[in-house]
Amino acid sequence: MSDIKQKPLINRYQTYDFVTRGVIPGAIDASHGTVLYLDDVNVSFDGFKALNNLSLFIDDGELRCLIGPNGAGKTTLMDVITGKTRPDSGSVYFGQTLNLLEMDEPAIAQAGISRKFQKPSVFDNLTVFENLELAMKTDKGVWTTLFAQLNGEQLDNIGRVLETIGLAELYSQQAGVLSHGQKQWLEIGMLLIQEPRVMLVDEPVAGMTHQEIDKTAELLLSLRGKHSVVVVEHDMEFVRSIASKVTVLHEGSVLMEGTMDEVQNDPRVIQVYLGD
Amino acid sequence: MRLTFLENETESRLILIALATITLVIPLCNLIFPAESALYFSAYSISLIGKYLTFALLALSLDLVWGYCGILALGQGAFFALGGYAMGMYLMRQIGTRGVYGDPLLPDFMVFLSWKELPWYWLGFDHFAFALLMVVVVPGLLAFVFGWLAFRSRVTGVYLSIITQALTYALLLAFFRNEMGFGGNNGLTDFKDILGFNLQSDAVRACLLMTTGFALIAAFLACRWVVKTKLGRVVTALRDHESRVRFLGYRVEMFKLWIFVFSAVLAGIAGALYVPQVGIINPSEFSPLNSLEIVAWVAVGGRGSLYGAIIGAVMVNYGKTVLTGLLPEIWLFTLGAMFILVTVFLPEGLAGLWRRKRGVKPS
Amino acid sequence: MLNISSLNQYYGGSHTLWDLELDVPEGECVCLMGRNGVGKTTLLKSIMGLVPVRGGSIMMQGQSIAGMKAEIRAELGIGFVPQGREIFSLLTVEENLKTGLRAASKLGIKKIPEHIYDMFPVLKQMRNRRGGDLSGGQQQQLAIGRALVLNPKLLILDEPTEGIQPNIVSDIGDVIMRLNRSKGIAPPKIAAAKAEVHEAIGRINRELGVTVLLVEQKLPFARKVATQFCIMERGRHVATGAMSELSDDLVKQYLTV
Amino acid sequence: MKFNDSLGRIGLFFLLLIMPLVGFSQDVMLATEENSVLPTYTEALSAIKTSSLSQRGIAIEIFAKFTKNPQTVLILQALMDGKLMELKADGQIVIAENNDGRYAIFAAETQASLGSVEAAAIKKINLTNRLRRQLRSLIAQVQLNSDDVAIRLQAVKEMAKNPTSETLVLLTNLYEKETNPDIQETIGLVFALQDMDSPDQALRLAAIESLKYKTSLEALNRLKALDAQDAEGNYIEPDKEVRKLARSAVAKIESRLQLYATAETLFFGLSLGAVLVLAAIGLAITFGVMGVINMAHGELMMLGAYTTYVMQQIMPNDLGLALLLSVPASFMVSGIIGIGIERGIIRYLYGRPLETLLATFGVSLFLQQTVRSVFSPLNKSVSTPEFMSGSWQINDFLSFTWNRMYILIFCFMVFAMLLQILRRTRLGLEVRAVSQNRNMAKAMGIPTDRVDAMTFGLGSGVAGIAGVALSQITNVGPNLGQAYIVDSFMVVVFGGVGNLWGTLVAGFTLGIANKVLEPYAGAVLAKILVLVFIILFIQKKPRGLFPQKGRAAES
Amino acid sequence: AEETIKVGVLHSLSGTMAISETTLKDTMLMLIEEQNKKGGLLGKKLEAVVVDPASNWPLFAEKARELITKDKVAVIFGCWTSVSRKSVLPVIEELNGILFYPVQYEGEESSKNVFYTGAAPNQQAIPALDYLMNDIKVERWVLAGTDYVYPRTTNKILEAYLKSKGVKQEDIMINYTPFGHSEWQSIVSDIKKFGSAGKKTAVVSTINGDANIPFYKELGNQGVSAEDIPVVAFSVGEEELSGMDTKPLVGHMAAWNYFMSVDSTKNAAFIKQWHEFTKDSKRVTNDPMEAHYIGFNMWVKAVEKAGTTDADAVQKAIIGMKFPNLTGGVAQMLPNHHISKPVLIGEIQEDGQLLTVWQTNTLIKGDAWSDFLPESKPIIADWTAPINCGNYNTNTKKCSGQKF
Ligand SMILES: Nc1ncnc2c1ncn2[C@@H]1O[C@H](COP(=O)(O)OP(=O)(O)OP(=O)(O)O)[C@@H](O)[C@H]1O
Ligand SMILES: Nc1ncnc2c1ncn2[C@@H]1O[C@H](COP(=O)(O)OP(=O)(O)OP(=O)(O)O)[C@@H](O)[C@H]1O
Ligand SMILES: CC(C)C[C@H](N)C(=O)O
Ligand SMILES: [Mg+2]
Ligand SMILES: [Mg+2]
Repeated sequence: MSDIKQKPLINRYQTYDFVTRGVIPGAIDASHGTVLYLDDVNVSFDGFKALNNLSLFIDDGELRCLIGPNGAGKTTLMDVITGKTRPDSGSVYFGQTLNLLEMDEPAIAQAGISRKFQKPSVFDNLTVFENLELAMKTDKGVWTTLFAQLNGEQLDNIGRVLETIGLAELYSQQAGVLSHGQKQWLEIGMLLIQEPRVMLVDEPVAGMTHQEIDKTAELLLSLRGKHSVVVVEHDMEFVRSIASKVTVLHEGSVLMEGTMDEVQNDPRVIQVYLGD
Repeated sequence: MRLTFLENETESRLILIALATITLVIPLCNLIFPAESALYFSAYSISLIGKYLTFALLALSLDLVWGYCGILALGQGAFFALGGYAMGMYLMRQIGTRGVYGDPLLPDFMVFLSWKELPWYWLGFDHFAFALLMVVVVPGLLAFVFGWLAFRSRVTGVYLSIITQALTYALLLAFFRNEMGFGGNNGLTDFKDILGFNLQSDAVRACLLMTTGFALIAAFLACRWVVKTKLGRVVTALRDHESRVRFLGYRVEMFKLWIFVFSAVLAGIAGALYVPQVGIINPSEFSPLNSLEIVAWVAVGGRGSLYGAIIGAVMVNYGKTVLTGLLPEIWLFTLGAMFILVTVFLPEGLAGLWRRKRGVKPS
Repeated sequence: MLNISSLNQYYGGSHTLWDLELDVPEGECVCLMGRNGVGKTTLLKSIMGLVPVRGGSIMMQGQSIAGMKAEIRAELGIGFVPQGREIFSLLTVEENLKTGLRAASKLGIKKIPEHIYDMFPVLKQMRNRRGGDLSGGQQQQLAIGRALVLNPKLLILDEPTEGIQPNIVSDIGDVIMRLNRSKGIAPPKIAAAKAEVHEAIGRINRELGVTVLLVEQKLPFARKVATQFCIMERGRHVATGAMSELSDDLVKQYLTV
Repeated sequence: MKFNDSLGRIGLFFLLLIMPLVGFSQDVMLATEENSVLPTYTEALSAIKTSSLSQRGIAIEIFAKFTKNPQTVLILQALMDGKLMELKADGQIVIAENNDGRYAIFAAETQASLGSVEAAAIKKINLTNRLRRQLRSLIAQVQLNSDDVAIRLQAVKEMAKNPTSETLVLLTNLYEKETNPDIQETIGLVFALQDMDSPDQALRLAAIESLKYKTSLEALNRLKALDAQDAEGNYIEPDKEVRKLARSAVAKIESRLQLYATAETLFFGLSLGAVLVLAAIGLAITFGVMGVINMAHGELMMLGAYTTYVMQQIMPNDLGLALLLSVPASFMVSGIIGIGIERGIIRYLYGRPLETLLATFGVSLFLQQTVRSVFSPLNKSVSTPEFMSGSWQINDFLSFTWNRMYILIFCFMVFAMLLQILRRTRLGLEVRAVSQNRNMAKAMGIPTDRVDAMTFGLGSGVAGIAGVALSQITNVGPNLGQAYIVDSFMVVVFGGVGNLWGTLVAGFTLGIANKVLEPYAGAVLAKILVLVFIILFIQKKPRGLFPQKGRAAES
Repeated sequence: AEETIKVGVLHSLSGTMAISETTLKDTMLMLIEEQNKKGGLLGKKLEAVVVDPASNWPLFAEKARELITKDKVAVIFGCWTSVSRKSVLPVIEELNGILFYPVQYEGEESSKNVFYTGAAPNQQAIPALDYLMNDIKVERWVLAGTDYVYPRTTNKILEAYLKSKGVKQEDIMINYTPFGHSEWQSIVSDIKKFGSAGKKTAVVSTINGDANIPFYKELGNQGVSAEDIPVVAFSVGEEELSGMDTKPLVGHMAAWNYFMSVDSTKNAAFIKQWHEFTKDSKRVTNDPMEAHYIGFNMWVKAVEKAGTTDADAVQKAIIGMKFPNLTGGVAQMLPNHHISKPVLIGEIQEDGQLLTVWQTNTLIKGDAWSDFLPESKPIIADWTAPINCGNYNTNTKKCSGQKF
């Protein structure tokens, strides 16, 4: 873990010029090294502020852990990024050019942001294989889908992922009958096969055994560099095993950001989150 | 790696064989054998079977949206009726001067209510090709506009069901109005011929039955193909978990729209085949109760299985024919009881019964 | 408290639980362990009466409950915290808690016991919010609180710490332990708790001495909370013992992938 | 024979009467008196039963001249009320009171009780519109001198309809001694209207001036007529000043009318809304809360309506009470049948909401046909009790019909009751819990079976109650249910499933929208427009008027 | 079994129209039973074949075909709504069957295979207007109807008729409502306003079926009495009244060709027979029942005359056939396949009966093609030689169209 190069903290109070420059649609431009920009985002539900002037920046290829008390707004943050929830104010960019607030869920997903949900959501009536097939990265238009045929490479891909998530034997099972943990894995598999630029992973190891947790950690670490990964998890051991940089959310804003050690020893974090 | 799916091969094959037999053999029997022969099928049976097959096609179309895409459309009858009207208008124009007033242009019902000229939307229907086009375009277009609005706004579940019902109800009221120029309550009747052939001749009837049979087979194969493609799986997935599909990058509304329009077109074709065989099209086809009945056929047959829809439609309607003649006073009891028993004891309809018999695990 | 013997369970045609034996002695906290998909949840649901079982017996305090409806089992004093929380999402937090009042009223409990709010202050704070709007962790707390309204003799928890922030996890551990052990427990360590509340909880606790059946994947937590363990493997029960006897070998054999 | 004799004399008497019926005047009366062929009281009475309708008119006119006999007006009233009958056996004229199928009869002339007879033994003396009108004014003339103010007012109003020189004299006489302001006002109006025909310009102007403040249809028509032109374009009223004043008076009255028209439309909308809400509210429970797509809802309403019918059959003499008792009775009938449906069928279908549609569709067919077999396919006649008929006449232009008023109030009562049940009782909480997560509800000790049965019973019972209301405005027949089922679903969905308030607001919104559109578009198009409106509205608010928002709704 | 002559009965026993049609089925069963008691027909018994077309119009056609081809019935008595008749028509014509249609309708039809025993517009609507105009002195007219073909056509005819009598456009109010309309408040209020202009006003109602009850209730509640604004209806008869609370209806009128209340020995016998047959002394009789009664008996006589049930022979034999009405007078089957009928106007009484207040002196001949519609004026129907056509154009001297 020591070989992870530590990057300096980003100054959250600086306003980057791309935010003010207006939108240029097109490919993801991460030339500044940052893939996800959230600036001054506010979300409230019936007066309750779930996100409060939140600013967060995710680097290209980075593996970021997001922790924070229950209800701090982690899931809401992912909802904002994936287009499920529209913030009251603030800006959210993918790369320097894609304004996520102007895109809907499928567009965001196609642009390369995928997500694993907190509560495992797989398609109960489809088999494990078909679940992966649907998630797979391809053209997702209606007509292409209608005439889509799996080619060898894609089949291999699915096979590989099936191995990775340990469901190779169950590939023809309907996903509905899987146990909780198996569904978690399947959903991770669906995430992998989308080959996204950014992965948002909400509580991946809930309901997994130790060994599986380790395996997940391994998996996530192996993705580093190729994908930017944002992981939300309450399992500190797990977080410790993967984290390079940790962001702590509290009451809708960033409480602190730093290495695991910094975070663990921060009195505020201990008070609101970790406990002694 | 073989992919499994809801549809089962054996049953599909059986139903195809059955359909092919009906389509080819029965009309031939009607034409070849003399009326006394045991193998003879009367014109009555022919038109009856023809009607069942159009209903089967209609049920098939509903099963696609409801069984596979989860859209409980309570207005499927509207598309059916529109297709029927398009065909009816063609048949009306075919009457020419043979109407009772002998007006070369205006249908009878317009003449005695002093219409002076043909409304614009009747133009072109004297061409068979144009009418055929309209048979698919009109229901398709309506489904497209309606679906586009509804799916884009993410109207789902019962909300969608009820507005489809509102749609067909509104059309019912509209078509009832004499001023609409579709014959009001009486609808369009008294057709003479189609493509110059007398509608009441045995050969034409047999042909119509064959056409319907082929249309049904084609539609069945097409639907089967659709549900087996990846699109079919996307649609099944979004039936169960719509928002998740969206997060995978699929434009859910487009998929729904595609299925919805496709199904509306099938329903329209069914309507167009229905009209020349029963000889009348009138607004009651738009009635919400009719659309509800279609749902009942599909449910009886087995929602989510294409052959089930076909079996359901044929069974229920055959039952209706027999019972309304046999037990005219109490047949509704039988029908009602059948609906209740099927739902309670055969959760997956007749298709489920079949599946269970064969020991296939229910999904 | 709870004795299960030769229990079999099928989902349609697939055999999930095989001649299962389980013994939860009164006052103990038994932790049920096993890999994903071995049937832990299924077993708990069987005990609760939410899935049909075939054969075998389930005895609660000497009384056979196998054929009883779930709601009767709840009245008999089985509280259930399911996996995945299963909150009534359109009911407010308070209403969620109130759902247990019918069964609880048999025990003379007419309104939501205050100690539940004390244990999970966030529930009080979000009392009028709909359950479904809560964050995952908040929902988990609600689920536990809800089960406690029934004032259960036997509390069944299916992975109760899933998705819960660390400090609350340890609080939950404390709660479980407190509910479970009538005596000899260190004073509760709830951040916001006050002395008199502790007193009250302590009293309830002493009177109750809730027996706990727990499914838990997190070993440290399990070790801390439970007094006994029971390991399952492919729908069968394979090992039992006091928590202290849970060896690394066993862990390696049955809990690792 | 005496009987024939008197008929003969009356026949002779008729010969003398070659005059319009209504304009029967005093002089003739005098003339006939002198003529000494005047019939006796008994003869005059028995002449009424002549089989010719036109002769009956003359006979009544003659009979009514016996004003001194107090029995006369009673007999006329009985004739008006359809209680005057002829005994088939001996031709005697009697007053008959219906008494549970048998009739208690009294000799018309003497009031002497003659015991009771079967319906078949008597024959009603029929009336036509013409005779009724005639009778009414005859009775009014007598009642003009009644001591009862209400009766007097009624009589004055009746006479004001078609004032003749004769009645004007009577009214003038009354006016002089009358103390009641309402009656004075009414007579004053008659006089003012009379004055408008006066040749004296000042009198005409004064009359118009006073009419300006009256909310009278008659006044309005007359004022408008002043401004009318004949075929050649000449004004019928030659006086310019009168015309001008009349025009301004018309404008004044019509501006008030606008207000009344709005109030009226609103009332119509609300009362339609009330019906929609009543029809939908049971469904808001079975469908909205429990998630059962209950196609038999309409039939449960139908059962409520039939219960009302049966109740009225049981107590034909207490229609009002029967109606009141029908409310609990229908609740029980529909409720119990609802519970039967739930226990017998629906409970096997929880978790399969779409299938409930099919099963309940089956149930609805079944119930319909049952009713056809038991009660025949014909509509049944449910009477409207006295207190629900007629309207609350605020003025000539604005009146609220009582049945609609009661239904409106009833609707609010039912709504409030249900709201309380769902909000405040344990059942309310439990049913919501059960519908959201059946298994978890069980695990919390909620007896789901009982809750389901109770709730479905409640929803069905409320449908039954709605049926009672519907029996007062529409057909009680096997098709009643089908007529309302589509609308009911529309209302529940438009309001937002699972929200009782939504159902209320939706019902009233649709009701008012319909009634506002109707004058412009006609009833048919209005209905179509409302449907289109619903379709478009749902695009804007895909989950109805009061949607469940947020995360909670999605999971 | 012995050979029988089958008689098809094609009336809805379920669905929306069961309300009206079930009675007609019973009537047919009664008539057939009676005929069998008299020894049947041509030495054979009659056998009723009852089917239920379930108020479903295409099903009418299907069932008609079933009756003719499968059951081989000699004749069909059936249909109520015009659309069901229109649906059956091509089938009957194709298979050369015979249909007796017993309900008043909009006219504009005459088929070789159909006998119209109900009233054509000139046998119901026009005389009613005459009565209102001449006897009641009505000057302002509300034509209210359900929005479909029968009311539209009838009203068109009536409008033309009124205009021909010098009634001005502004004195005619036309209003259409949907089927089953139950919210009459605004319309009744409008009628009230329309009728308060100082001229005598009447409503001519072609409102059909279930919409009637709420309509009359609303009239009653808004205080519109028959004395002020009478309503004369063409589809409210004794049977409909038996299902209504008649209080608000008293004095309103109906125009028919038969009333149960008419005092005649034939009628009394018919009513008695009906009560015995239904075992219900409260059951009422009505106009379409009489139509079936006449139709059936004419058919019986025609079969006897022709000596066969063969359709062509019967069709030929029945024209000119006479049979006494229940209310007096003798109905005759006209060459246009309609019959001659008396027209009665009755006022509704509290007991649900109609009291005759006016009656035509002679029988009116049913007119298939209205003289008040410009397009149909020149058309006549005559199924006897030499014309032998249902739509003969007297101008062009041709059988217009090809319908013969
Ligand atoms: N639709 C909503 N209506 C009301 N409150 C909401 C809604 N959605 C979220 N919240 C509230 O917003 C806050 C943040 O929720 P969020 O799910 O983002 O938390 P989280 O950080 O993911 O917590 P956890 O770790 O427990 O999953 C919570 O207090 C939650 O109750
Ligand atoms: N409703 C169901 N129908 C059919 N099979 C099921 C059903 N629910 C669970 N199963 C199967 O039963 C087995 C046991 O599942 P269960 O949920 O009890 O596992 P678990 O031990 O709780 O696993 P986890 O730790 O992942 O929660 C699994 O293989 C699962 O696939
Ligand atoms: C007036 C109705 C009772 C019958 C009429 N022939 C119709 O179409 O529908
Ligand atoms: Mg979360
Ligand atoms: Mg589990």
